[in-house]
Amino acid sequence: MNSAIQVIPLEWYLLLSTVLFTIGVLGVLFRRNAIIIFMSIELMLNAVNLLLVAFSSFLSDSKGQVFVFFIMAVAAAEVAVGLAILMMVYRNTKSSDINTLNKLKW
Amino acid sequence: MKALILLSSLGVISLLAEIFSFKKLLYPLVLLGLTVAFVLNIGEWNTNVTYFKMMQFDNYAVAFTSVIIVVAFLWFLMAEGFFKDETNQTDHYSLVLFALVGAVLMVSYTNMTMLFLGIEILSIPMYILAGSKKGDIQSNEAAFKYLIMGAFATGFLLFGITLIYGATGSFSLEEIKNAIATSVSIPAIFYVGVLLMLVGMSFKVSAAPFHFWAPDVYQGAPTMITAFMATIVKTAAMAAFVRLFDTTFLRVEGSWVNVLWVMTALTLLTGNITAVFQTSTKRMLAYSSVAHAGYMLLALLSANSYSSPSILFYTLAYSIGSIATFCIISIIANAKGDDGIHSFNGLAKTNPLLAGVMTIALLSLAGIPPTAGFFAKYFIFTSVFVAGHVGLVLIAIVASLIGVYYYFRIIIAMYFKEGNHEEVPVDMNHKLLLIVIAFAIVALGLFPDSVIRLL
Amino acid sequence: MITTYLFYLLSFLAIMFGSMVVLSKNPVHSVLYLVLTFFTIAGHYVLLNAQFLAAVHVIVYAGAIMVLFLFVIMLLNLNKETEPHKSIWLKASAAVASGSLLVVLVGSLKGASTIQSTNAFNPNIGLIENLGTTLFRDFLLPFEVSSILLLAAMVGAVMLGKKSIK
Amino acid sequence: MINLVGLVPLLPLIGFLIIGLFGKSLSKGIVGIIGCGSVLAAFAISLGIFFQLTGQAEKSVTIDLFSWITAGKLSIPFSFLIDPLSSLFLLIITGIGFLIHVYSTGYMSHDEGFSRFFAYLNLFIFFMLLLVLGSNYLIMFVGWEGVGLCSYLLIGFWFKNTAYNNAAKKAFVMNRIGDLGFLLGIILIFVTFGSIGYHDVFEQAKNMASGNPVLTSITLLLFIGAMGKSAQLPLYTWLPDAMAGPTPVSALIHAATMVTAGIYMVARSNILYTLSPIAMETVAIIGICTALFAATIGLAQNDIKKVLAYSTVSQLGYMFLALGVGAYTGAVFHVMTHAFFKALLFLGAGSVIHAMSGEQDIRMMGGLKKHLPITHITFLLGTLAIAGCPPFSGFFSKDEILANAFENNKLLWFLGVLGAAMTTFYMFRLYFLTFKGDFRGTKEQHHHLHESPKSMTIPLVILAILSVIGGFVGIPEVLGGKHFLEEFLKPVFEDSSFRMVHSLSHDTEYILMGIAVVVMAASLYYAYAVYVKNKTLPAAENEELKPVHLMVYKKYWVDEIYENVITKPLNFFSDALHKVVDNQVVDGLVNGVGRVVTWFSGILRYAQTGNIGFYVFVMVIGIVLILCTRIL
Amino acid sequence: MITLLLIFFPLVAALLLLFVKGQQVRNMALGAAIIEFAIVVFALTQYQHGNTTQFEVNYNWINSLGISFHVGMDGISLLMVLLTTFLVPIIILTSFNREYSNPSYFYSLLLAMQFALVGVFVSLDGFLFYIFWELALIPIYFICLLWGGENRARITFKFFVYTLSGSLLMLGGLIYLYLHTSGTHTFNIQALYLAGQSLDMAHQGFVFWAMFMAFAIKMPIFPFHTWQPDTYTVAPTPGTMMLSGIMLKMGTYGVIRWLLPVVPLGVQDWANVAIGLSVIGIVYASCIAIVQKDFKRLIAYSSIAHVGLISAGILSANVQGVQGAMIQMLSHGVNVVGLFFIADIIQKRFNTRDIASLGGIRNLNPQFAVLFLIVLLGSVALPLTNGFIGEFLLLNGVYQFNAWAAAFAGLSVILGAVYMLRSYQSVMLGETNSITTSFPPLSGSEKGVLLILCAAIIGFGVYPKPLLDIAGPSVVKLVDGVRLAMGK
Repeated sequence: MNSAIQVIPLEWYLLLSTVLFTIGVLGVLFRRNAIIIFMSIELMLNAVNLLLVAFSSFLSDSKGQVFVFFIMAVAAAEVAVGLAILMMVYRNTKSSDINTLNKLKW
Repeated sequence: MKALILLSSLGVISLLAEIFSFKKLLYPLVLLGLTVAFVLNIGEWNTNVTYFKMMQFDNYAVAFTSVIIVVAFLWFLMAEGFFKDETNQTDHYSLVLFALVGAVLMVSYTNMTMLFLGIEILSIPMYILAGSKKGDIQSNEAAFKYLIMGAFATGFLLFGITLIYGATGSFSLEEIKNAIATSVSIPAIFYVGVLLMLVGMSFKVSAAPFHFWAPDVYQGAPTMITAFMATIVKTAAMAAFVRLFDTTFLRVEGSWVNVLWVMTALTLLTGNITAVFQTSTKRMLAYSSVAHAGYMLLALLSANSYSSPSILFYTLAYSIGSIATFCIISIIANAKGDDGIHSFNGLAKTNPLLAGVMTIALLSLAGIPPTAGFFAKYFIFTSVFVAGHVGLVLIAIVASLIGVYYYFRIIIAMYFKEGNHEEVPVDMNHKLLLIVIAFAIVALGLFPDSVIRLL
Repeated sequence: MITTYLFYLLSFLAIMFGSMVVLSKNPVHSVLYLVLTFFTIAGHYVLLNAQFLAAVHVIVYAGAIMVLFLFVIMLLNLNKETEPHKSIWLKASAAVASGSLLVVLVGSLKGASTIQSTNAFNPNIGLIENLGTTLFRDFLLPFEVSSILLLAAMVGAVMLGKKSIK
Repeated sequence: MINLVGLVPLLPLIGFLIIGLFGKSLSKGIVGIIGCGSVLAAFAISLGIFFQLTGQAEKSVTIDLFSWITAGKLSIPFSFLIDPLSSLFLLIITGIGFLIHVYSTGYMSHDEGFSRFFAYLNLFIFFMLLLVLGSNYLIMFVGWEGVGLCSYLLIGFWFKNTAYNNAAKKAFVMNRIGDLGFLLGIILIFVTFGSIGYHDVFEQAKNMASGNPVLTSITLLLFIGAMGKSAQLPLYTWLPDAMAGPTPVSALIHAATMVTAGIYMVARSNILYTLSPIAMETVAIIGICTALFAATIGLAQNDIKKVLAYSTVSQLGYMFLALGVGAYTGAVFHVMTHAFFKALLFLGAGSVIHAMSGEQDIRMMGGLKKHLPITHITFLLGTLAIAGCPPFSGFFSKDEILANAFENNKLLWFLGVLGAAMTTFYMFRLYFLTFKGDFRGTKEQHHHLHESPKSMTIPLVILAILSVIGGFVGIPEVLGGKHFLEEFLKPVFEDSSFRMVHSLSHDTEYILMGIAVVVMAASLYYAYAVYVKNKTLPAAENEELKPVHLMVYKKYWVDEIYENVITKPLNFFSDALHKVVDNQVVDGLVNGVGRVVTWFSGILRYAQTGNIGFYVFVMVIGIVLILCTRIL
Repeated sequence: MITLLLIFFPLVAALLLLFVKGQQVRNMALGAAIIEFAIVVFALTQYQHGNTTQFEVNYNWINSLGISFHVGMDGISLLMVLLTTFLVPIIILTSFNREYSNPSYFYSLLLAMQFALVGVFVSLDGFLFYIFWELALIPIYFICLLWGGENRARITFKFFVYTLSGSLLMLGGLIYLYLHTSGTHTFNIQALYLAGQSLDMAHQGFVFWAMFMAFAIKMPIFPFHTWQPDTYTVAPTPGTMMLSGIMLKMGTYGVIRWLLPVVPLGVQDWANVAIGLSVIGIVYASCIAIVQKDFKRLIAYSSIAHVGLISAGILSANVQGVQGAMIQMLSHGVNVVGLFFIADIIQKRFNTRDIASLGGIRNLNPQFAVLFLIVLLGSVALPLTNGFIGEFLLLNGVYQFNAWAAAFAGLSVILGAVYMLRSYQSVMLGETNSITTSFPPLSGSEKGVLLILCAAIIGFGVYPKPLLDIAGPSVVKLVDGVRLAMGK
């Protein structure tokens, strides 16, 4: 089986990643539930990962794929910390709605 | 590099302190460690060693690392109480030290990977520390906002890195630079990548319109952490920003300079103007820190031989000034239970020392001679002038004037308004710290050459 | 050809599941859709000859991170459709904003075809051997450094997660 | 003696300093001696100078004292110029000044401000001497403003009285209006000639074409100064008000000396004026207008000093008429004779007032002849002199002016004669109402009437003698005399002499003289008929007057007009400037900037909603905009 | 070395004073100020008359930016330093009138201000000049803020920001010039002159406005003056005197030293507007002074009028104008200090400065009335007082620029007399009233100050030559250079 990058133009991957990335952005904008927002951010990161892999294949360069590992590591760390913070917030507010967190303003 | 290793080790050692119960020793140990790190770091001056083509301790990196370590040292002097009161003392120590590691990475990277990791290593402890007052809903909110916004911005930063990788086939600054220098036609995605990285970095330095997190987070986070964010984080981010844009992306200046121009103007004005109305001093300083990011962006924008030295000097001047103000604010807020401007009423009568140092620090932040802040602004203005952005200079002047307005509100409160005539108790070491900083501010103002010459 | 079709299919699924993540009302459903999205992305990885990465991806994301999410949702008892909805205006403006983001991104990303690969095509770069070499030679330093990151995150998560004992 | 000229102003200055600094601890006698003595000594030196000057060929001597102001090529020495004109004025000033000092020792003897008065007088003499002695325009200006200051101080001498203070202020300010013109004139002189020394300026001016616009500007500017100081239309209103000061002051400053400074200045600059016909015409017209205008007002005034004041204004007008028609000698001549008789009249009036315990309204007087014999006689002589009755001094000087005016323009002459007629009428009206008829004052005043002490009458007598014989220094050639004065002043007016060609035939001159005398006599008789024969009295304060009479009595409402046209609008304007422009507009703009920033800050901070969704939203919008730069 | 001593002696004294407790500090401050004055007198004896810069000291300061600690004095500087050091002891002496809280801070700030002012006048480096310029602002701000009157927080703040905005623009101008210096950039005054003169007219115009704004605000020139009456009124009297007597001269000095020779073409190009504003300001402020009720405000407005003339004279760029400005700066310094002191004496005794409610003081204390009158006459520029020399020369200078401007400016001669005499009459003359019942005799320090000032007023009016000679050659040299560059 050929690598997809040999038959699919790079633009398509670019487009696909962009769409996925935008869906992630949309999720952040659209939702009030903090968990979903976190998930949307994960989606954004995955879109980036996908693009990296595509570039990596296209350029026949393994650095891109290695970079994905770092992104995964960071994503994992962020999620861990994020969920910890969310738990903490939940303990105090009994809500995961981001709109309840607007004491700091003006 | 030695400093980096030392700092990482210190971080790990502090984790062990709980287990092997030498918590009491930790504080002096950290101070000692920072001192040693400073010395080690200075030792790398002019060596210009590159490590794994991932980071390079050129003079730029050494200078900024020194600034970071010095400020961190002062910060630790100020923040002793912050650790003492905590149950998770050792965790805090290690998180702060890890953050410092991230900061050092950010000033010395030569590869996007290191930049990315540096940013994250700096950011993640900051997310946590911002929320370290677990029961305090404001602290929760700060951490939460910081995290979500930070992760969101990281997404864009990564997207940018990816696009640049796609266009040049490399993460190394050197190679990217070569690629765009040799390339006949630079692919469009490269420019988009640059702009997206610009967004990501602007977020980190809290430039408008990506600054919204800053005031809220600064206000909500524990004061000491705010001080850390306002000084070390900002310094590191600025240094990283310059390292990226004023060297690697300098060739494609045309694609980002106008954008940055507008953002700088916006940052200067938004930060300063919004600060005017604040009553909480902490929040006011948060806005002011946004504004200061604007000044530093000016130097970044001018992208000439003045940029690096002026940012170095600016970060130093701004950081020590901020440390002093945050220290005093926390003392006052602790004593009076409120960090509103009115808490400062009559301070000149009850605590002349605090008022005096605060005045010097504020004058420095406002950029009045002969303080360090003035020279900082002066160098920046010069660099912008050289770059020919006269319009921005005018905006910056207007912004500075507005800045004077809110800084002086505190001065006026201290010297003019009647307070409750109760002296605020101040620790001896805080007093010492403040005096040292006051002298440093004036000394830097009188002999700025010592720092400027470095770069 | 099959590769092409697979690409279209996986792309379609990825976008659809991705949208479902954002649009489903129940957080648990979102998590499940996200897992599905991850699988489609893993499929893409395979298509791109990044087999090792695909495996890691599934393990880390679907196996670890998403479980963490589910765990938290269950722990916090968020599996109901309790989320108050944003007003229609906010939703519309969110849609417009992300829509325009999409437009400008796509618009400005034109011309990727000018990118030339300097290396000859090598189907093996995604193999563990190649990756390992790169990771532990060129990227050794970041690799080490990321340990600090993970350590910091761990310490932090623990610190925040545990009840404060006074 | 000329080398001692420095002492002339110095002595009064020393007198001023001694009296000013130690006056409190000195007795009135000593103050009087110092005050009079210093002026007497100055007079003596002046006499010496005068005789030395007449005796020597060199008619113009400059004495350098020290370098005063230097700035680039502008170099102004503090130096004095002795020539016939200044030496003549020295004599007038110190001479009459001395007499008035003596008079003042009597007149002011009961005043608590005795020493202050003498200090001021001495200071005045000092400045007046500077004015005439200076060898350049700036020294003249120093004296010019200095006498203005003394005038201010002396008019407001009784400083508790607000009206007096107002009068003093008015005098100072009005003078300053003129002074500005003078100052600008001096500057223009410097700009034009590169110097302001008389010698340099006149030497250069001589060679300029007649009608040169620069000269016209200079002379007109200088003349503005003269208008202020010498109380010409339209800047004359301060002088009648200046009568608020003690009477010797009116005599010395506001009649004999200071107000003639304008004449001195024009005469000094004669060459400049001669070369600018327009300025000459202006001077003549302003002069004659003032002469007539003031004379008409004088006709209806009831205050003894006011009448004299308007008379002074009128006579000054004559002098300017003389200057304007080129009769510089005539003008100086009239200055001299006027100094004699007007000082005499004022001092006489002072004596009357002294006797009347401060009463100045002639409606309350009458029949003082028998109570104040010396005053009466001297006053009568003064009146005759001013009326131009031959052979009193006024006759000669006025005649010379009228003859010159006739030569120049018949209309000027006619108006001059008309003015002379009015002069005669109001002066005799004054004389008759004061000294003839029955006493109309209160019992108390009547009881108190007495002749003044010797210190006051002796000066009167001396001045009366001078008024009578003073004219003989300038007997016109037509009457077979020799015009000593003209001879004496010749070096000064030499360069302008081409304007002063006497072309009148002797016959014409006789006719003119005759007409003047006849008119004078007729006017005198009319006054006699009205006030002595018919015993008409001026209308009382509450009596209704006919429009014309009222207009003249109210001095054409000039003061009111000035008040409403200048003072009030200025105040209103200033107030508006202050309250509206300065506070609202200018400061409003400044504060507005601050307010806008604050307001904007108040608005802008609401952007910081605290809502994460919003922050992200703005971020996305920002990114979209940034990326737009790539596709646009 | 004398210059260094002159600059730093007050600073050292100021720092030492901080450690002195009690009211005796004022005697020490006075002593320090007198010593400083003595140093200047000594410098005068060492000064060789001529147009050269003497007592020059030049140390490297910030090498990398071409900034050096370069100071020295020519006649112009020396005269300004003389004014400063002459007035400061007098101002300190006037403060003996009142007891100030925290006297050590008060006097320390006064001396610190002197330090900065002297620095401004002797700087030969653009950057150094700017630093001293700004340094002068801080002590006076605190003097006003800590010891001022009603509303001081708002008013002094406005003052601070207003002045600061001007000086930031000036800084912009200086940096611009600095970047146009040839070779290694430097702030050396001569280099800046060359740099400025090498610009074309349009660019000189920009620099002109950038720098002139700073000076115009400091002086202040209409319409940048609105901070001034408020600040003068609200500041404690010694502060007002420092502001009006000396600090204002920073602006005029700046125009002479840092504007005319730097951008001669800019000056030439914009002189119409700048002189126009100055002259409008003269009449404007004079008119407003007429209707002032508060005596201090009246003086404040009169000061605007005076300084407008000075500015117009300088900008006329001829020897008479500039020389007149030099003299008038001195005279104005002396006169305005005298007037403010008189206002203070009156306020101290009657607790009011309202002109209308006073009256008849002359009856109570003729001596005071005479001294007041002399100061007043100096202020209305009567000949043989110091004010006249300057005013004559200035009008002369302006006249050479434009006759109508001079005529219009000359209106101040009239209006000045109007408002000054009006206030004098209202305050001093007439009958006493319920407020002015008694006038405690002048204290020794009061009498001393007024006598010194009056002696200066008359002395320099009669014999201004020494002063004119100090600055004269330098002024001629400077103006010749400027006119040469203007092509005149």
